[in-house]
Amino acid sequence: MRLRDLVVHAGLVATSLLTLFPALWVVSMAFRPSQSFDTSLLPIPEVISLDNFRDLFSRPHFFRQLGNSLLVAGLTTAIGVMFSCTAAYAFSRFRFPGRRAGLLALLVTQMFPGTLMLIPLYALIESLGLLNRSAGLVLVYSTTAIPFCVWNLKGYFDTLPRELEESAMMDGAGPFVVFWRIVLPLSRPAIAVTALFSFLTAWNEFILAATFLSEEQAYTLPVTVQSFVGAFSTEWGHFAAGALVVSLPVMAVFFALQRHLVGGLTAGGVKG
Amino acid sequence: MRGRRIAWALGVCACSAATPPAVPDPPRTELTVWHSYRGDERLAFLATVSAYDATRPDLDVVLVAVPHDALPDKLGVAIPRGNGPDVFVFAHDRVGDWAQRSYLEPLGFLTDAALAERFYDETLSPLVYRGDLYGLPLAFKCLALYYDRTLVTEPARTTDALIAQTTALRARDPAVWGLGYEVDSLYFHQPFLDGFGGALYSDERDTLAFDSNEAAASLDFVRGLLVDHKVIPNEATSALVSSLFLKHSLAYVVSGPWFRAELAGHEGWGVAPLPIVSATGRPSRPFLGVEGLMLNRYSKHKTAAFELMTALTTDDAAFVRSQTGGQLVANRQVYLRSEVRDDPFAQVFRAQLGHSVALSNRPHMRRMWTPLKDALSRAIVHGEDPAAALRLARTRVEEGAP
Amino acid sequence: MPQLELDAVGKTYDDGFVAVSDVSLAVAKGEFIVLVGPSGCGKTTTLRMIAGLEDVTKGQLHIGGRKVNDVPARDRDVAMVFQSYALYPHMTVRENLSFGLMLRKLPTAEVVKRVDEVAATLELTTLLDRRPKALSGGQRQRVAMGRAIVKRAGLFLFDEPLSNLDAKLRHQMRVELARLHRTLGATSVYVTHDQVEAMTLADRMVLMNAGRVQQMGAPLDLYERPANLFVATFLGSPSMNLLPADRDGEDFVFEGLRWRLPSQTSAPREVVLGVRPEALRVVGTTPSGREATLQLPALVEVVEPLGHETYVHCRIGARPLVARLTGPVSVMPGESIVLGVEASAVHVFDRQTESRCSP
Amino acid sequence: MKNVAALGPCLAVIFATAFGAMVVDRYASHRALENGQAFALHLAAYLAQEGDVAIAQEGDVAIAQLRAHPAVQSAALVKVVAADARYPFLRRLEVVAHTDPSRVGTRLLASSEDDKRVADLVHIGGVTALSDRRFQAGVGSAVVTSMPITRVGLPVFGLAIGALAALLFWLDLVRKQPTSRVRPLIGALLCVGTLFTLLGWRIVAIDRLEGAARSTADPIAATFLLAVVVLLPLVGTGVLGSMRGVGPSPHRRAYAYVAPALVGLSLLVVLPFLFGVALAFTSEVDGQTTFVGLDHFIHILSSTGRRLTEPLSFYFTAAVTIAWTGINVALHLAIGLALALVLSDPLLRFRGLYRVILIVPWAVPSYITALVWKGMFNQQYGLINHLLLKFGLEPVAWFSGFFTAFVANVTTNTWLGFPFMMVTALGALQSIPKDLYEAARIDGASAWQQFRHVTLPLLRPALIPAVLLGTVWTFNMFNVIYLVSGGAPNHATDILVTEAYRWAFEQDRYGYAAAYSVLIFLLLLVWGLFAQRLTRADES
Repeated sequence: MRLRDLVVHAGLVATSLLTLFPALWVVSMAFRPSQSFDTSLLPIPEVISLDNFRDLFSRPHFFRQLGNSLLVAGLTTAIGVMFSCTAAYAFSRFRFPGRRAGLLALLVTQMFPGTLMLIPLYALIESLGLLNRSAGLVLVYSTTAIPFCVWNLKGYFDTLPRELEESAMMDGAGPFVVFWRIVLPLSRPAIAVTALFSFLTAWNEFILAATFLSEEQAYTLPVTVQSFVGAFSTEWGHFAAGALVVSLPVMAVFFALQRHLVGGLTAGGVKG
Repeated sequence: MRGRRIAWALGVCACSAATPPAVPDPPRTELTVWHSYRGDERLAFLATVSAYDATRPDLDVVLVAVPHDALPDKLGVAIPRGNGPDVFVFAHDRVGDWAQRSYLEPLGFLTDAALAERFYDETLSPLVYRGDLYGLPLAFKCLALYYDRTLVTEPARTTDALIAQTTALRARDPAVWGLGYEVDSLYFHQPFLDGFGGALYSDERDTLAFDSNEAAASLDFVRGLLVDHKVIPNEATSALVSSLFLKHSLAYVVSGPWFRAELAGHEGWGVAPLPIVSATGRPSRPFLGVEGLMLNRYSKHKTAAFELMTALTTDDAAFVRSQTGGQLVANRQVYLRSEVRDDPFAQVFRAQLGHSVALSNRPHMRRMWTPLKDALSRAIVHGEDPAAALRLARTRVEEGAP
Repeated sequence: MPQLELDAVGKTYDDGFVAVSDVSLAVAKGEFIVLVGPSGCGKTTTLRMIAGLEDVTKGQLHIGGRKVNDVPARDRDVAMVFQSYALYPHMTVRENLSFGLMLRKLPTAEVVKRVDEVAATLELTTLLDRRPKALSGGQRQRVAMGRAIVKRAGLFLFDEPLSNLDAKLRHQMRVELARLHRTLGATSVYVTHDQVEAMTLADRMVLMNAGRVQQMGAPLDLYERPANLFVATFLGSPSMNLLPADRDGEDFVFEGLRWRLPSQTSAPREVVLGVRPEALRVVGTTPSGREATLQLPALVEVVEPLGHETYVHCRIGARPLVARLTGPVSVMPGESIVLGVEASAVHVFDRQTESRCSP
Repeated sequence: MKNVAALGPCLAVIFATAFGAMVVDRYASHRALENGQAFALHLAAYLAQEGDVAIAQEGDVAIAQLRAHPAVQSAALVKVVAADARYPFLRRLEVVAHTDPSRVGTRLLASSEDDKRVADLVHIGGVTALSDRRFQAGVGSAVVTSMPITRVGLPVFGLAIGALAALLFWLDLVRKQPTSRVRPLIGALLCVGTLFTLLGWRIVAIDRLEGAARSTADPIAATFLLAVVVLLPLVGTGVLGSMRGVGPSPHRRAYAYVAPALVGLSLLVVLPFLFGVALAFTSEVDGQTTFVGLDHFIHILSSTGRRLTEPLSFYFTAAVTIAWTGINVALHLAIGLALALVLSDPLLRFRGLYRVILIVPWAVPSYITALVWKGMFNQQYGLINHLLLKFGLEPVAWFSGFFTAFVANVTTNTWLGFPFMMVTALGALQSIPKDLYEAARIDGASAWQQFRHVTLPLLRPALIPAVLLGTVWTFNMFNVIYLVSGGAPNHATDILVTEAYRWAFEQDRYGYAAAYSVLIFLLLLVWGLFAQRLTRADES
């Protein structure tokens, strides 16, 4: 290994440790039998026990809730990415009246603090008859994820050479074929990032989920995890175990997606 | 001991789960109950509900555990649209707000004296707002003094004794601290505020009175504990306090019944009533919070719901909650049963109940926390003039008045 | 019937910018048309309108006798080679070549046959399973060309296809293009800003500027009889020397000199005289009395010997002038020389309208 | 044709505005009615010279009224009987007099459903004690003051606004000028119209709660919601159309691509947002919502009587927020980009492993990790001070000073936020062809020059969204501040959104918090407009 590689790896290992270190407390709390917050100097549990995980897994409907979470996050990702792709493509490629306004509108939606949105959102979801259903959550989550997804994809589409699409049009491809066979395959990195973002948006959210869902078997996992927080005290052991369980699928999703973050996808397509 | 209790509660749950719900007639009434109980409390509550459910074939009680922080907001959006639960469990301090918004059904016309007699008067009155009763009390929470038996043989009865004991301890071993609680939290400061003769309000009309000399004196006193006597650790969060206490590095902790859950498996601790403030000779009375069963004003089955509420507050149900859930229940008879009578923990808190100040259930109360937290932090932690800090908090509270 | 016909075609963008105005052009079957002009002159826009990549906002466009103003690109039966090649980076060469055929639902056997054929013609057979990023510039260029050929379209469009190649490769590809055109005989419209490409490839050349056609015709015609000052200066390197002059009867007066051009009596009073650098030659060091030649006393400033020819940059009064002389010459910077030009080689343009006056 | 097409949205706006205003009005008079009731009862009590008696004693009599709109239909005189002396809040009531004579003499007992209904009737009006003698006066005034007040002001006002907007809109189209000066005015009027609509919509929702006890189905609310749902897209097309004519356009495909996302957004984001804006002009006291106009805004912008440079003044908090946002985004971007550059090297070993490790802060719920950071900053037992001591430095009371508390917040948020930027940059980096680097290397560019002149310019378009949105999110990043420093010391490290949150959830003043949120929104909007100019350059 060359010296430069050594330096790079040393730097990366150091950064990784810095990144992991605070999270180690969560691990430590999850594997301690105690329910108190770990304030020790180093995140090393004195006794290792799986009680917290056992308690967590034996909670009623736990696996059902895990399923709900996967379903909601999965659907959110699918729907969010799908609609964002089309919208971002239009924003990037077509010049139509209202385009700039639309883009700004997407940005603007992120500007109003969400804290006051609860009441009207509830009323809306209720009037659509989607209370207590995964569909309601999927609807809200995918729309809240859309602005970033659209902007991010649009930014990426902007960097894709337009000649490729024109070339496909000359080859006899209709707009949909161009989008599907040329644009989307070339945008895999951006789509991967967008998908991860959508997934996380849906996966960790609990306030809306706790408000919209009124049956424990309909809950998503973060709602259950948040139930460990009480008025005066929190079952930190259970919470930490839950937090770990919640974050594992995210890492798995990212691990699966990250092979799409491969270099130089558009290389060789166009010159200059 | 604890394991057996849980096993028993689980058994009850399992039985109830086994009862087949598939009988279509007679038409079953479904009652929904929202709560935010966790751990043993949840199991106990579940057990009492299931037990009642089993006796009522015409009834289905659906329990929904809602995260505590999300519950008020969820109620706030659901009840006005007719989607709320029939019955829910929450602390009494929101009763005024909810009554004003007509979320709650007044119970004064449904309750009789016999039912009212089940409960300590102290736990009933916080649920009364403008002359109407809005909930049946399940349990109460207040602060008491936990102490470490390995460090303290006899818990201090007065603040002077406490200072003397803890400074001595500190002198012997500087790694040991004397007293632990969140000094800048109004909830925890209340005992001293009251002990020094201060109060938040001077009357029933929410006239602010916390910028009094007595209140300032209480701030000075705690500042003394923190800075002069150095018996309180800096930045004592509840997490830090419990970890110090578990390491036998803290003699006293001011905390509530929930603290016992964190001491599971820990030996050598005791609970005592909060000390008398030596400067005034008055007992330090903590805030009292009452968890009540409340009836949704828009419930479609108010009669059935009230019957459920009555059933969940019987002495027997309360006993289950007390034993399985470790709750400080509101029923007076329970404290006479041998299991509870012989439990010093329950008895100390019951005694403390007699020396407590109910949190105001008026909406105005919720505006007090943050400004007073600032005042406490300014005066106690940063050493600013207590009177000025309190006056500042007063302006902030008044500013909050719409 | 012309294969391609543009009838007063124009393009105005949404913001009001007029990219192309009133281009009319008829291209016969098998003809090779080159659109040439400086960047931004509208030649690429014209090409893209023909391709169907830009909307035609004015006039009519016919391909193979069919009006195609509103026909999408894919239905126009045209093939296009892009300046940047625009190869699909996520497809192999074979996929790149067969993509268009597949979309037209041609039978697989037919697709394979055509692709192999074209690959053989363009010497791409060994590269068929590579991705574009594993190809050299020239190879990519050939793939791009192959993609157009494989379609057997009625009309070929080239958008500066050689501009990304280095000089040597460009020359080579130019020759290959010309050969290809001869063998395929396809009707082609070719856009370039390089006049050498234009002159060498074109059957007919269309010179554009500022969205308008300046002149159209055989390359040599344009060179020899530029219709206006723009055409005159655009074609030829170094470009034509321009000398503003005033007409006084049969005489043209400029910089204190007086030329007699009897054939130009119809010219307006204010003109510009144009002299191609290669029309100049050195006639001596002092003005001589020979009538047949127009004479220009000039001060040499720079001499650029290129071997087979020499550029002599000189000055008449304040006006710069370039002469392109064959072979090595023996003038030195600082020297005063007299340049001579035949009267027939002088182009006369109206100074106001900038259009040609001489016949 | 154009003009006809434009009429649709216009009519929709008129209809909706008027309808909204009507509901607002109906609601207002309804509330006035209630106020009337309450007033009458208080008046009665006053007449009886018993003061504001809250608790009825045995032998007292009370007026109970059925709160049925649009008018008071029944009233009853109820006598409080058998109140237990120990429990004054337990009562039995006897109906002494009633507008429905058949009910006189009814005993109110909890056991029977019928009595329950009457009991319902009693509470709604509230129970106020008064003497027999004054009963007639009490009922009389109650009925008088609670007569429904017919006012035409609001609906007419709404109608006028809608009509004016429609008229201007139409004129604008007829004139066919490419740009028009009246357009902002139309926009403003449309906004007012929509505001009315939404206010009305909210009131319908509140109305439903009152009806909920009696019936769950509310045809008015359903119709109205439908109207809103249909209306918004109409208004949307109207606004879009007004920009460049109406009618069939060559842009149909673009609209089709954008529509699903925008319809979803306008429904689930824009509607609630407008609700929030409407809320900002109201104040809620004791469950009663009143319109307060610009009071909240004036109060906030006058920095609530504080010095401008004092914590809790709007301007101080805004300055802290801007600093907070700038520093965080810069750090996120720098760290994220640096890591992405390193991790995008295809030859790097364990690349996947590093990448997964480095997104851990994003993956683990921030509620707990933020508290872990708070613990690390603990003065006495935190790891950071422990390390400082190890290196011979003085331990720091992190949350006692503004600067240190700010640093603690920023550190935590940087840790939480860089993975997002890293992942986005990783994605964006893939759009840069590697041969450009080769070209740059051949040109003799150093690594830094390559980054500066190749990577950065090419990354710009792809990274701008992340930076733009990252800024907005950080501006509104409430969790970290709330959990780590909690605003300490003395709210100095609070940012605007935590302040809004405190007003909403600690002080229960949603209207005031909404006004705060609107100001936050406006600040960000100005920034967004500015930022959009930056992106414009990247597109052409």
